[in-house]
Formats: sequence, structure tokens, C-alpha cells
Amino acid sequence: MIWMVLAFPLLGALLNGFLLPRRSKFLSHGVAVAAVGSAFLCACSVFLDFFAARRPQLHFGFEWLRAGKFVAPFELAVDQLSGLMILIITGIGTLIHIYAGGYMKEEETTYRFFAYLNLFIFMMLLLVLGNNLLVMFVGWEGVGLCSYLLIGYWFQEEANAKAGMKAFLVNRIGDIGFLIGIFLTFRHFGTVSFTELSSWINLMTTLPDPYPKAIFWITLSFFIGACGKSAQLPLYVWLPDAMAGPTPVSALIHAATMVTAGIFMMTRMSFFYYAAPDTMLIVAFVGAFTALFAATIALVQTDIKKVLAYSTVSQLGYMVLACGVGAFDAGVFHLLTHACFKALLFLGAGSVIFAMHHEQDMRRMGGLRKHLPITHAVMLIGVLAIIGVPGFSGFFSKDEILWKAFIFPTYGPILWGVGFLAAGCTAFYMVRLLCLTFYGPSYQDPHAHHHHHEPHETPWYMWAPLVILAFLSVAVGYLGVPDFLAHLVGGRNLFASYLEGLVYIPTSARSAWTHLHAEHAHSLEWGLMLTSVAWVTLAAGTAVFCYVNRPVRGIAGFLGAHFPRVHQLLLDKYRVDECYQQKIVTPLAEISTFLWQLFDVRILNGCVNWVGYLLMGTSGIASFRMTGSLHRYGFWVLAGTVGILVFSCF
Amino acid sequence: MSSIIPIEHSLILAFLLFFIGAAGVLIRRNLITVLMSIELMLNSANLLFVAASRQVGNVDGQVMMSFVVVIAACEAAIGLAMVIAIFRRYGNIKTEFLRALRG
Amino acid sequence: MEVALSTLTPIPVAFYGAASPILILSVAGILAMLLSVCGKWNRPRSNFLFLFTILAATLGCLVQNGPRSFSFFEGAFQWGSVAYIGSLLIVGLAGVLAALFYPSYLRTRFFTGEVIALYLFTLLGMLVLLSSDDFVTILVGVELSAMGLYALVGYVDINRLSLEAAVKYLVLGSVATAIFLFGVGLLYLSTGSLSLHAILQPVAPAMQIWQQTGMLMVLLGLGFKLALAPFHSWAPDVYEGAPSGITAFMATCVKIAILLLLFRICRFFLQAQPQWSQLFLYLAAFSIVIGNWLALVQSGLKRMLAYSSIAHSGYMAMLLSIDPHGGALGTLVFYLIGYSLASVAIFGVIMWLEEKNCRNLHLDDIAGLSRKYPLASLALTVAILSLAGMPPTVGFLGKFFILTQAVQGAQVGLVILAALGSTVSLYYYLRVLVRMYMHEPDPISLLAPQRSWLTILVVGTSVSLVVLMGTLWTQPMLEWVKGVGL
Amino acid sequence: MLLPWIHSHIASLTIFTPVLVALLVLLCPSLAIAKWVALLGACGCFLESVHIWHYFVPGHGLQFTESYPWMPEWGIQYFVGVDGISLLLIMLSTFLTCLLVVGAWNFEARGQKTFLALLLFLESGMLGALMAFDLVFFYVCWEIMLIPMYFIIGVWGGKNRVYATTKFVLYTVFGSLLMLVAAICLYLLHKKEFGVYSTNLLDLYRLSGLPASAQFWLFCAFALAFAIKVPLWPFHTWLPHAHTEAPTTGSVILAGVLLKMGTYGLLRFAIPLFPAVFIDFAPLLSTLGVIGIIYGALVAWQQPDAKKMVAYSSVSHLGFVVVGSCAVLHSMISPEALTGAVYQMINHGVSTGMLFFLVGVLYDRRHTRMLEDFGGLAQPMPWFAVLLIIATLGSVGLPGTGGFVGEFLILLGTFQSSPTIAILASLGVLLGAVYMLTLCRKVLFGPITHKENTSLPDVTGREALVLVPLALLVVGMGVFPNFFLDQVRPSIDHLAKTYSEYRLERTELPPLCCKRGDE
Repeated sequence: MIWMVLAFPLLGALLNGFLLPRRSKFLSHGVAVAAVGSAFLCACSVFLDFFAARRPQLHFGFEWLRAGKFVAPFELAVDQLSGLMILIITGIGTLIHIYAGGYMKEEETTYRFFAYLNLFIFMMLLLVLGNNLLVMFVGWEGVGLCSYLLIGYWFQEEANAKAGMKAFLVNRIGDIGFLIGIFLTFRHFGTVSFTELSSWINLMTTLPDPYPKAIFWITLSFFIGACGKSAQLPLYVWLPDAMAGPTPVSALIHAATMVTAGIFMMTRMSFFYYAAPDTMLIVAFVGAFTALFAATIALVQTDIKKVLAYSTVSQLGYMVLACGVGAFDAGVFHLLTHACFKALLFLGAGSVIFAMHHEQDMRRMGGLRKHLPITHAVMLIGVLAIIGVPGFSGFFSKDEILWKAFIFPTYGPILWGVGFLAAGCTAFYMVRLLCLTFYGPSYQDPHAHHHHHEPHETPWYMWAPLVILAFLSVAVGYLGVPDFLAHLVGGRNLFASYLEGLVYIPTSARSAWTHLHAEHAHSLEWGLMLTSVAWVTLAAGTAVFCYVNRPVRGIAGFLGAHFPRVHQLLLDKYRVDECYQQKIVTPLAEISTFLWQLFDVRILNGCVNWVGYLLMGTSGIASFRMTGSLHRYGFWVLAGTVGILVFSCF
Repeated sequence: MSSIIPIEHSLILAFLLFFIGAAGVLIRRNLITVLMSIELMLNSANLLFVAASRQVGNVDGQVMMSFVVVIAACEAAIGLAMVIAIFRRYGNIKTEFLRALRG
Repeated sequence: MEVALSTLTPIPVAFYGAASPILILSVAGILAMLLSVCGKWNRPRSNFLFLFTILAATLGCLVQNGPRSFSFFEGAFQWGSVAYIGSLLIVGLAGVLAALFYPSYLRTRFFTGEVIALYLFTLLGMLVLLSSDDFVTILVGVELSAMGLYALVGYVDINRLSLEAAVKYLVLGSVATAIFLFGVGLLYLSTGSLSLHAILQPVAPAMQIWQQTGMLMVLLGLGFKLALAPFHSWAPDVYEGAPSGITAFMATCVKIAILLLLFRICRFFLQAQPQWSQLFLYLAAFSIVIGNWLALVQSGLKRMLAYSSIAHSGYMAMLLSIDPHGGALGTLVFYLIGYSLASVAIFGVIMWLEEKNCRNLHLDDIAGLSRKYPLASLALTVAILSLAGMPPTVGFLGKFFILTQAVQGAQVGLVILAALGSTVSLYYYLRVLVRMYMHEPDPISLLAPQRSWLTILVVGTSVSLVVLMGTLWTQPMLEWVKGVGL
Repeated sequence: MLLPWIHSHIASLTIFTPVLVALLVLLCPSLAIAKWVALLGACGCFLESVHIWHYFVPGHGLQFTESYPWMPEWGIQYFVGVDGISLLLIMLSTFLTCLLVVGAWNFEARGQKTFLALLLFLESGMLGALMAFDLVFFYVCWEIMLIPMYFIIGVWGGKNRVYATTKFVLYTVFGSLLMLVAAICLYLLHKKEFGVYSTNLLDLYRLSGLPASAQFWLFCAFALAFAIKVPLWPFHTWLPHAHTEAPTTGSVILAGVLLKMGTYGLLRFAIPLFPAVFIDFAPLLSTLGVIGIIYGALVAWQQPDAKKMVAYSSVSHLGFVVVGSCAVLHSMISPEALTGAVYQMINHGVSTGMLFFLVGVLYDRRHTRMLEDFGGLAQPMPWFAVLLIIATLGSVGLPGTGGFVGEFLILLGTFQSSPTIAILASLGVLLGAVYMLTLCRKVLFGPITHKENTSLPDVTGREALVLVPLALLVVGMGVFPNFFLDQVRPSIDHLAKTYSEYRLERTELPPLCCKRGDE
């Protein structure tokens, strides 16, 4: 059954890519949806089997690669984590596939789109199911490839192609970290299989030093990989540009699934990370600051997808923060909720863009509520979910993370504070987005070629997925109600208990993580919760006050007037891209040109040729000295004789 | 029995003749003279043979000498034939004109 | 009186058998001269008929003699394996070359009876110098061949350069002869004998210096004939000026004769004065450098080949510098055979191309040759590659054996020099291929030569031999050389 | 019976089939027939190599050996055999040649017959060099390879072809003549130690008493020859010219097999013959390899000429192979790295060969290779785009393509011995992606800048016949590496573990009846 989960998307990809006739859009769409849908069904049954057994299940395929002492079987593992992930991937994947059919209606080459999309699903499944680092890495780079292809789907624009390339390369940097992690792991443990590694870690209690340097380096290099994939500082730069791809792609790959691979991977290897507190601290801080950093940029962006992109980066920051403070379950829970509401938001934005005929600038929108009632409703739910309004899923997951951060023994409050600020920003920019898009008067550009016909609601097969996602982004939250709330109704945090078997702290590292299970006064927890709720409300209120029924200029002018520098800086996204370009890419290009044109052609090649020229030149001169004079020849003969005589007699 | 000329003398003379001949070959620009100088070199060898045969006390050297004389004669014959041909071709017998082959 | 008569010993009958090749050649030479005087016999075809029959007869006698060793007149006539194989090769090659002359003969008034006579006398000289341990006979042989060559080079001024070449050759050659003779004289003075064996006898300490000087002068005089640097200066001019056929003759037969003679002499000399192996070490190194280096810029085909032949003399002289008692002689003969075959092929093609237009071939003349005459250029290619020592030709194996011998003789430095030298040489060999295959033929190219079956036969055979000896027939070849007793 | 005879002479048959077919091709009256003869010959040769692959028994040392005396009293013989190190390369050579004959099918130029004949002649040379276990015979084949390549580049090449081909030959011969001298020394040292002449490699492996200084110089000579062939930085300067000027077929075969001869020679000769010196040189070699990796990648990045870009990428890729074969970890080569190196040779042959062929496809259509003349080709030539992307991915070593397996194993093994080298080399992985994706982007994506590009015909059936198998191979080698590695692993491990006193036993002919898996 598990193999079917993998087989269907691959089959769909091959059919769409190579075998099927390419003209019929309906056919390609249908095949793609069918592939993912059936994969979803299989995934459900796999999950149910696992849930019934409650034991991780290993499925050995074949021995993929063996060289020397290195063995990498093609082996799949279904456990709490991968079981959940395949549900998310195939489930949300199905919805987005359905939606995409409508969104890509005008496209000529939908078969290409759906082939890529199915391939992505396959790779993602491989990533989450693989039971050793190598299989995971195959998926890891595979999804990178698909994202490259999909970002560059509209390859006729140079910019899209460049964006795709940027995504691939930045990810490759992370992948090198991942690779080095694998090498280190193999060097120190002689294996790359998760099951064996975890057992190794348990043995490590016997080691004198509970946190050997090796594990620090291993975890660090894997974290670099995570930074690449999950768009953390300093490697986040590719994600905003990745919005060049079609919106369903942004929803599926750059919000719901692929970008969370980093968190997934760290959770998979939580046993390692627990054993390396130093790395954990780095992880926590990177996560926290990414959250804030991206959120601040999102405050002023005007492109609706850009706002969502930065919000994704920020939310990923939360998840990484969660991993950093050792609350992997909270991280994964936020991953789950975020997958629902961010997919929802992106698809909603997609509908807006679709309705506005690919207009993405929010300043040209406004007052769409009456044109797009359903979209408006679901977007509203999504926004409430993400800003963490009590009762919505985001509330539970995000507060759990903030709480775990707060009780983190080292710098806990600081981490919490950063996350807290980020939460405020999130509330502000999401509400801003909502207001600018749906409320107030319409600011459509009258000169746009399509001003004469009104934006209209999307067809049913585009809004139906939205509704489902909206429902999920409310409901999912109740899986992970924090214990202290659950106790009120005599329940407990279902999600945490579900993950228990997976996220466990190796005995050697117990001492460092006692706080996770320590008892705290509920008052403190209540206090924090209420504070954040109040803070979110405040931020949201400000946003409403600023943007509802106000000309956009108002707030922009306000910021620009008082803090022009800051405003500009935020608009320029802190000029990170420019900095990279100018500090890294350009110098490299110059070096390369120098090496080629001067060093290679002139010096290396020159030396080789120079030998030849020397021989030829001197030979020419010498042969010119052969003047053809009888006497000169005679002189040489006699001189030679005499010389040799003298030379050999004395 | 009168005392014979010591070998060193004839040896030195032979060397002198040899180098005079060599110098002639190198310096003189007239083919005939060049040929004559070559004769001189060969004859220096002849002198050496004769003197040596006297010294070592057998006649092989003199036999050799007679052979060399013949050979020198042949050479002179061929050489002169060529000189004539050269004269027909170039109108004179100066070696400067023999510079077509070079390089 | 009767004392004198009694001392006259009758010539043993066996001598006539042993010396039959020489006798045949000499008689034939004289006959040819006489015939050429009376014009009605002096017809091209009859001349060639005569030549071929004579050569065939000589070969027959040679084979019949075989490598057995005779010695008459205290070694004045010394027949042995070296003499045998040398004469065999020389006469054989002479026949082959004559076959190459034949077509060009029909047009030019070349190869009149006198030329036949000169040709035969030159051969005679070579045979004589190969089959003697006595300086008198050696001198006669050397000079006989030299005289013949002087005349042959200049006899028919085929491209208005032959005469100059002949004069240069004559003058310089005579100088070398003088050196050689003077050396012999000194040897005779010191040892009191003109036989090679005398070298091995101890001499009076006062005479040591003369003996050594004599040996050196003899070696240098012969080194000149081999065109070893620094005595090479005549070679390019003469090779270029002489009619191609004669050039080929010099490049193959003369080289073989002189090398083998040097080898015989070295056997004695180096035994007496081992330290002089150094001499050839330097001469070889110098020739390899000079030959390959100067050939780089040559644009005349024959001139380039002349320089390359200087380099090849250098390679072969490497063998003289190491102990000549080992397998070196076999190696030398093997190399010589390969080299001669390649040269025959190259000069065959060159003569064929030159036939209609009497000028020396320039590299540009063969531009785009492969379009017009693919087979000819194929033959040229194989032969050139063999000279360059590229497998799968015999040239490579020859080089391999020589280098092996040299390494065995602990001359690694020289070997590396030779390796570098042959890398350089590849450049000018490749220039020929570049012209033939990679350049467009120029409109004013050669007049089309007419097909001649004889040339095709000869060139084809030698080329295929070059390849076969490099691959399948190596062993038989080596065994034959061994069987001859080298 | 015929089959047993074939079975017992399969090695020689494989070597000599192409050259005989080449003669046949030359004798063919018409071009049409000649093409088919050439194709049949190439395919026949491929089938023979498949026979070898099928009956090859992993871990049985040297198999399918044949030896005939060539020059007995000099100890020189014709001695061929197949072992795990060469097996994959043999398959690659025969396979590529088949494809190339198809690729050169409509090669409209003078003397196509000669071209095909030379191609087959070249194949014989390569196979001979790969199967030779006699030093002299190896050298003969090694030099023979040059001659056809010389003509292929020089006669059918670009406008600067004479310079390129002369440089190629002279540079290579310079190295190989020094190698010849070294080989002769080795040969005489064997005579000195055992009293008999022998150039049989198996005997030479047994040499123990080599003086250190001698080993040093001999290794230098051998290594230089191979380094020039690889080409290892800084001896690579002949490569860009040769590749750029050569016709497509020439570039493919050059990148596909000829360059591998260098690394193959390193594994077959330089390392096992002079282990002691190799240990001292390994750091130097791998450093040069790493420099080559990064240098090649950087230089390739800015190339305006697609073919030059691919050419420099070869410098980078073969750097990996060298690094992999020099990953010495206390007195043994890391078997992972060595496996990777051997595997990477094949990958590079396939993916780079494919890239060269694709560039050739472009060149046939537009008669230019400059990147700025292209752009947006994915629109008119979708299938071409697919193939180019597959080749690119194979060359950047994306998981699921052979390139990944090779590079991963090399880096993995190297990391165990020297992390610094491995990390620097993995930079090469990144840079590789940089230039290859740049190539893709500039050729395939973006707006169509030249209007003659709008109507370019897509890959034709004949081209597809060449490219699709290569594409399948690129993917297949990434998905089922063990299928290839199982055959060769024992030999590689044997070399890796025991290279310091390497022995290779010639085993009896594998029984004809037994299929793989029976033993």
C-alpha cells in the first residue's frame, strides 16, 4: 500500500510528462488530480494501519547503493511524523490540484504544469518517508528541482527563470550543508539509517562527554540545510522571489509542504538535536529573528503574494524557534496548522488575483468583498487563524511555541519577546492585507485594459477547496489544545501525546531538557496567553484603523513622513539581495572572467605555446645561419674534429 | 748506414701540410685552389704513411700510399669535371655562386 | 727469384665463391661502362634489364654465401654475418630503388649506361667496405662508394641544383676522407699494421697518444659520412640538391653501409678504449637535437627529411655509444630495416610526384594531396608515422628497442633527450599530414603524374611491410636477424 | 562449436571487430552500404561487450584473458583481459560508439566513409587500451588512439582545427613518451629482479624491490602522462581547443572515453605499480584535482560559447574522479571514494557526451554555439528542452541521476580521509549547478531574442535515437546504481584495500553455461 502512495504521483507525472496527448487540458488535469487523490486515499489507509498498530513500520524496497562500508537501502518508514506528513502532502496537495485546474485554465501547456506538480508530490513523499538520510536527500533535492521548474514555469519572462535558478542555487548551498552532515554522520556512526542512528544515540549515555563536538557539527550542518529549505536567515532570500511561480505552486510548495521540510528534518533527527544544546540555541535564535525580520518586511509590502511570502518566512521562523527550544511537537503542530491556513490564504489570494486578471498590487484592489463573497469569507477565517485569534488553529499552535520559548532556560524571555513582537507584526500586516483587498472603495487602475468588466467570483471547483481548507484551519487547532486548557474540559494535548513516541529525549541529554516536562504555575501560562491575545488585538485594531476606508496613501504617507528611512529600508527588504549580489556574486563573476581570460588563456595556455614559439623561432634563426657556404661548412667539419680531438685528449 | 730522419719531424711536417690544406679549403674562394688544397691534405696523409712504414719497418704503409695516390687522382678527375660543368653553368668557378642550397 | 715464386701462394678456390658478389658487381660495372660507350646498346630498357639481372645475380650469390664467415688475405677480405646482412640489405634496396627510378628514367635521359656503371661501382664499394678487416680494403671501399656518389649526385643536373650539391659533397667528403686517412696513418704509425685487429695489441706508451688520436680521426671521418652533427652540414644541401632517387639511395644504402662499418670498427676500438663510447654519446645527443630542431622550420620536403635523417642517425648512434657486443647490433639492423622501408615509401611517392615537374617538392605542393591521390597520401602517412615512431608501425618498435638498449646501457639522460626529441620531431612530421589532409589543394598544384605499376608495387609492399613488421611479423623479423647471427 | 570459440576469444573479438569493420567500411562501394556496415559492426561490438558483461563473474580477478607471444625473447606479448576496473568503461566505449555511428549518419561532409572508419578504428584503440594487460601493448593502443582522433579533429573540425589537433597530439605524446621511457625502466627493473624480461602487468605488479628514487621518477612520468590525458589542472589547456574545434562526434568520444583513459591509467598503472610514492603524491594530486574542480567550474561559468563551457565542465568533473582515486586513508584508498571515481567516469562519459551532442544539435540548426544567439528555445523545441535539462541534471549531480551517486561517493570517501578537500570539492557541486543552470537558462528560457529561433525544428527521430538512450542511462544509473556496481565492486574494493601490494590473478574462463547468479 505504501508503495502505491509513491507510485500514483510518479505515474501521474510520467503520464502527463511523456505519454499522454498534450492538447487536452481536461485530461491532464483529471489525470493529475486522480493521481494525487488516489495517493491520498492510499495514504489514509496507510495512516490508519499505522494508527491501529501504533508502531513505526519499515518497508524495505531494495538495496539502493552499496560501496565499501556505505550501505543505503531504499527503505521507507511510516511513523507518527511521516504518517502525518503524507496526509498533509497528499490531502492539501489534492485540494490544490483541484484548484489549480481552474487557475491554469488559460495556460497552453498545462500538462507540463501538472507533470511537475505530480513529480513534486512524489519527491515530497520520498522526502518524508525515507528511512535513511540518503533517500531523504533524494527527496530533498528532488523537491528543490520541482520548485525550480515550477517557479520558472512561465519561462518566457527572464525574471521567472532567474528566480527559479536563484531558488535552486540557494537551496544547493543548504544541500551542501546537508551533504556534509551526511558525511559527518557516516564518519562517526558508520550508518545513515535513522533507526540505527537513534539507537546509537541511546548508547551514547556510556560516553564520558554527553555532548560530543561531532554531534554539534553534525546538527549544525544539517541546520544549514534546513535554513536553505525552510528559508531561514540568511538563506531566506529565494522564497520571496519564488512567488514568480503560479499561485497554486506558491500555496503547495512555498507555503504548505516543501518549505517545512527543514522543520520536518530536524524533528526526524530530534534525538541528535537534543544531544547538542549549543546548536539548539543557534537554531532558536535564528528562528526567532527570522520570524521578526520577515514580519517587519511584510508590514509595508504592497504585492499581495509578497506579503504572504514574507509571512510564510516569518511563520517558518516560529517553527524553527519551536525546534530550537526543544518543542518539536509544537513546531510540527504549527507546521500542520500553518499548512492549512497558509494554503488557504495563498489560494484565496490566488482567487483574488485570478478575479483581478493577474493584478497583484494591493493598492489597485479594494472593495472586493461584494464581488468575491466566498473568497472574502474564507480569507477572513484564514487571517484570523494566522494572527492567532482564540479559537482558531493559529492561536493554539503559536501560543504553545511562545510558551515553550518563554520557559526555555537560556535567554527564554528574549526569545519569547522576539516572537511576541513578530506576532504583533503578523496581526498588523495580515489585517492590512485584508482591508486593502476586500474593504473600502475599489482602487482599480482605470487605465488597465480590463477595467470594463467587473471581477467575479471563481468557479465552484476553485472555491470548494477554499471552504474545506477554511474548515480545517479552524478545526485542526483543536487537535493540539495546550494541556492547561485541555484540563479544563478534562482532555489533554492530543497532538503532543500522538507525537510522544517519536520526539523523545535521549537519556544522555535528559538533564538539559528537564524544563520541558517541569510543572509551571497555570497563572503564568494564562498571563502570557492573555497578553499575547491583547497584543494581537491591539495590532489588528491599529491596522483596521489605518486602512479601512482610508486611501492607502494615508498610512504610507504617515510612515514615509515620520520615518522615511525606515520605510524605505523595509520597502527594500533591508537590501539583503543587493548586498549578496554585490558582495558575493559580482566578485565571483569577476574572478571567473579573470581566471578565464587572463590566467587560463594568457598564462597557462601561453606557457605551453611559448615553448613551441621558442623552438620554432630559434630554429628559424639557426637555419638562417646555414648560409650554404662551402667554406663555412668545411669550417664546421674541421672545427668539430679539432674540438673533439682536443676535448677527448685532454 | 746514415741516420734516418726522426719520425717526429715527418709527423710535424705532415700535420703542417694537413692544416695548410685545411686552411686552403676554408679560405680560398676558387674551386681549383680548393681542390688543390684537398690534394695537399691527402698528400700529408701519404707522407705520414711513408714515414710510418719506414718507422715500423714494413711496406704496408707504402702500399696504402699508392692506393691513396690513385684515390686522390680519381677525386681530382671528378672534381675537375665538376669544375668544368660549373664553369659552363655559371661562367666562373668562384664558390660564392654555390649558395643556392641553404637554410 | 724462385724464392719469390715459392712465397706466392695460389688464391684458394673458396675465395671465388665467397667473393662472388663483389666479383660480379665489379665485372658488371666495367661491362656496363664498355657497353655504354657503344651507343646501340645504350638503351633504357636494356640498361635496366642489365642492372636488374646483375643485382639479382648478386643477391643470389649473397644468399648462397649466407652468414658463414670466411677470411682471406689476413682479413683483407673478411666475410661474416655483418657483411652478409649488410650486403643483402644494400643490394636489395638498390634493386628496389632502381625499380623506382625506372619510370622517371623513361622521361629524363637519366640512367644512361654510365650511371648504371656508377651505381654498380657504388654498390661494389659498399660491399667491399662491409667485408673487410683491413684499412686498405676499407679505404678502397669507402672511396669507391664515395666517388660513385659524387658523380651520381651531380651527373644529371635534374633540378639545376644537383651540381652545386655534388661539389659541396665532393669537397667536404674529401676533407673527411683526408681526416679518415690521416687517422689511419696515425694508427699505422702506432701499431705498425693496417689491420683492425692490430688495435687490440698493446702499443708502446710513446705511441698511445697517436693511437688514440688516430682512432678518433677515423671515427670522425666516418661520422661525417653518417652526417652526425657537427659534421651534418653537407647533408641537407646534398639531400635537397641530389635527384630524389639518389637521395633515397644515400638515405638508405649509404647509411646502412657506413653504420655497419662503424659498428665493426667500434667493436675493436671500444674494446681498446672503452671510454670513447662517450664520444658517440655526445655525437648522438647533438645530432638528435640539431636534426629535430632545425627540421622544425623546413618547408622543402627533402630538406626536412634530410634533417630528420640526421636525427635518425643520432638515434642509431646511441647504439654505438653503448656496448656493441650485446643485442645492440640486432636492434640496429631492425631499426635500419624499418627506417629504410619507410624512406623507400616516402621517396617513392616523392619521385612519383616530382616525375612530371622537375623541381623539389615544397610542403605547399602536397596541400590537399589526399583529395587527389588518397592512396598515395595514405602510404605517405603511414611511412611518416613510422619515421615519427608512432605505433602500429615498425618505427615504434625500432624506437622502443633502441631506447631499451640505451636504458640498459645506463644512458637514461640520453634516452630522455631522445624522447623529447621525438616529441619535437612529431611536429614537423605532422606538418606533412596537415598539408595533405587539412589544407585545401591550391589551384596551381603539381602536374598529374602518370600511374606506374612498379612504383605502386614497391611503395605498397614497403608500406605494408612497415605496418606488418610493427604488428604481426615482428617476431619473424627478429628471429631472422637473430638467425643471421647478430 | 562456434559459441564456445567466440566465448573463449571474446576479448580479442571485441577489440578487433571494429578495426576489421573499419576496413570493410573503407572498401564499401557506396556510402549507404558503408553506413549500415559501420552500424552493424558497432552494434556487433556492443553485443560482444554485452556478452562479456553477462558472463563476467564479480570478484574473480582477471577474466576472459588471452595471451599470445609477440616478441617472446623480449618478454613482450599480446595479453588482454577484463576486470572490474575496466568493465564499465568497455561497456561505455562500445555503447557510445554505436550511438555515435547513428549520430554521424547524416554527417554531411566529405569522406564520411573515412570518418566512420576512423571512428571504428578509434574504438579498437580504446578497447585495446582498456583490455591490455601488457605494458607495451597498452602503450601501442594508447598511442593508436591519437591517430584517428588527430584526423577527426583536424579534418572535420572547426576553423581553428589544425592548431587544436596539433596541440592535442603533441601535448599528449609529450607525456606518453616520457611514460614510455618510464615503462622501459620498469621493464628492465623487472628483468633485474626476476632475471627475465616481461611487460606482463601481472608480473610487474609483483615487483617489490624498486628503489625509492626510481619509484619516484617512474611515478612522476606515468602520472604526468595520465594527468595530461585526464586532463588535470594545470595540464588542461589542450582540452578547450580540442573540444571546441572537434566535430560533435569527436567531442563526444573525446569527453566520453578518451579522457577516462587518463584516470583509468592512474588506477591501473600509476597507483598499483608505485604505491609507496603514490602515498606521498596523493595529497598533491587531490589538491590539483580540487583546484581543477573549482577552477574549471569558475572558468566555465563565464564562457560565451556553449561547447567551451561544457569542455571546461569536463575539467571540473574529472577533478572529482582524480580526487576520488587519491583519497588515501591510512594505507588504503577509501573504497567508497574509489567506487565513486570509477562510477563518475561513466557518468561523466554519459552526461557530458549527451551535453556535447545536444550542443551539436543546436549547432546543426543554427551554425553557432554562442549562448547569446539562443534563448527561449524551450518554446519551439520542447523535447530538446527536456533532454537538455536531463543532461544538465545529470551533470550537476542531482539525486536520481548517475552524477549524484558518483559525486556523493567520492565526497563521502574523501571526507573520511581529508575533510578539507571534501568540503572544497563540494563547493564544486554548487558552482557546477551555477554554470550548468546558466547554460540552461540562456539557451532554453527567457524571451526568444532571435526570430530565426522561433521556427527551429525539434529533435529529429535520429537524434532522439541517440539522445534518449543516453537520457535513460543518466536516470537509470542514478536509480539503480547497484546494478552497475555489483559487477565491479569486488575489483574496486580489492584495489582499494590492497593497492600497496596489489596482485591480480588471471582466472580461468568463466563457464559458458553459468548465468549470473548461479554461482
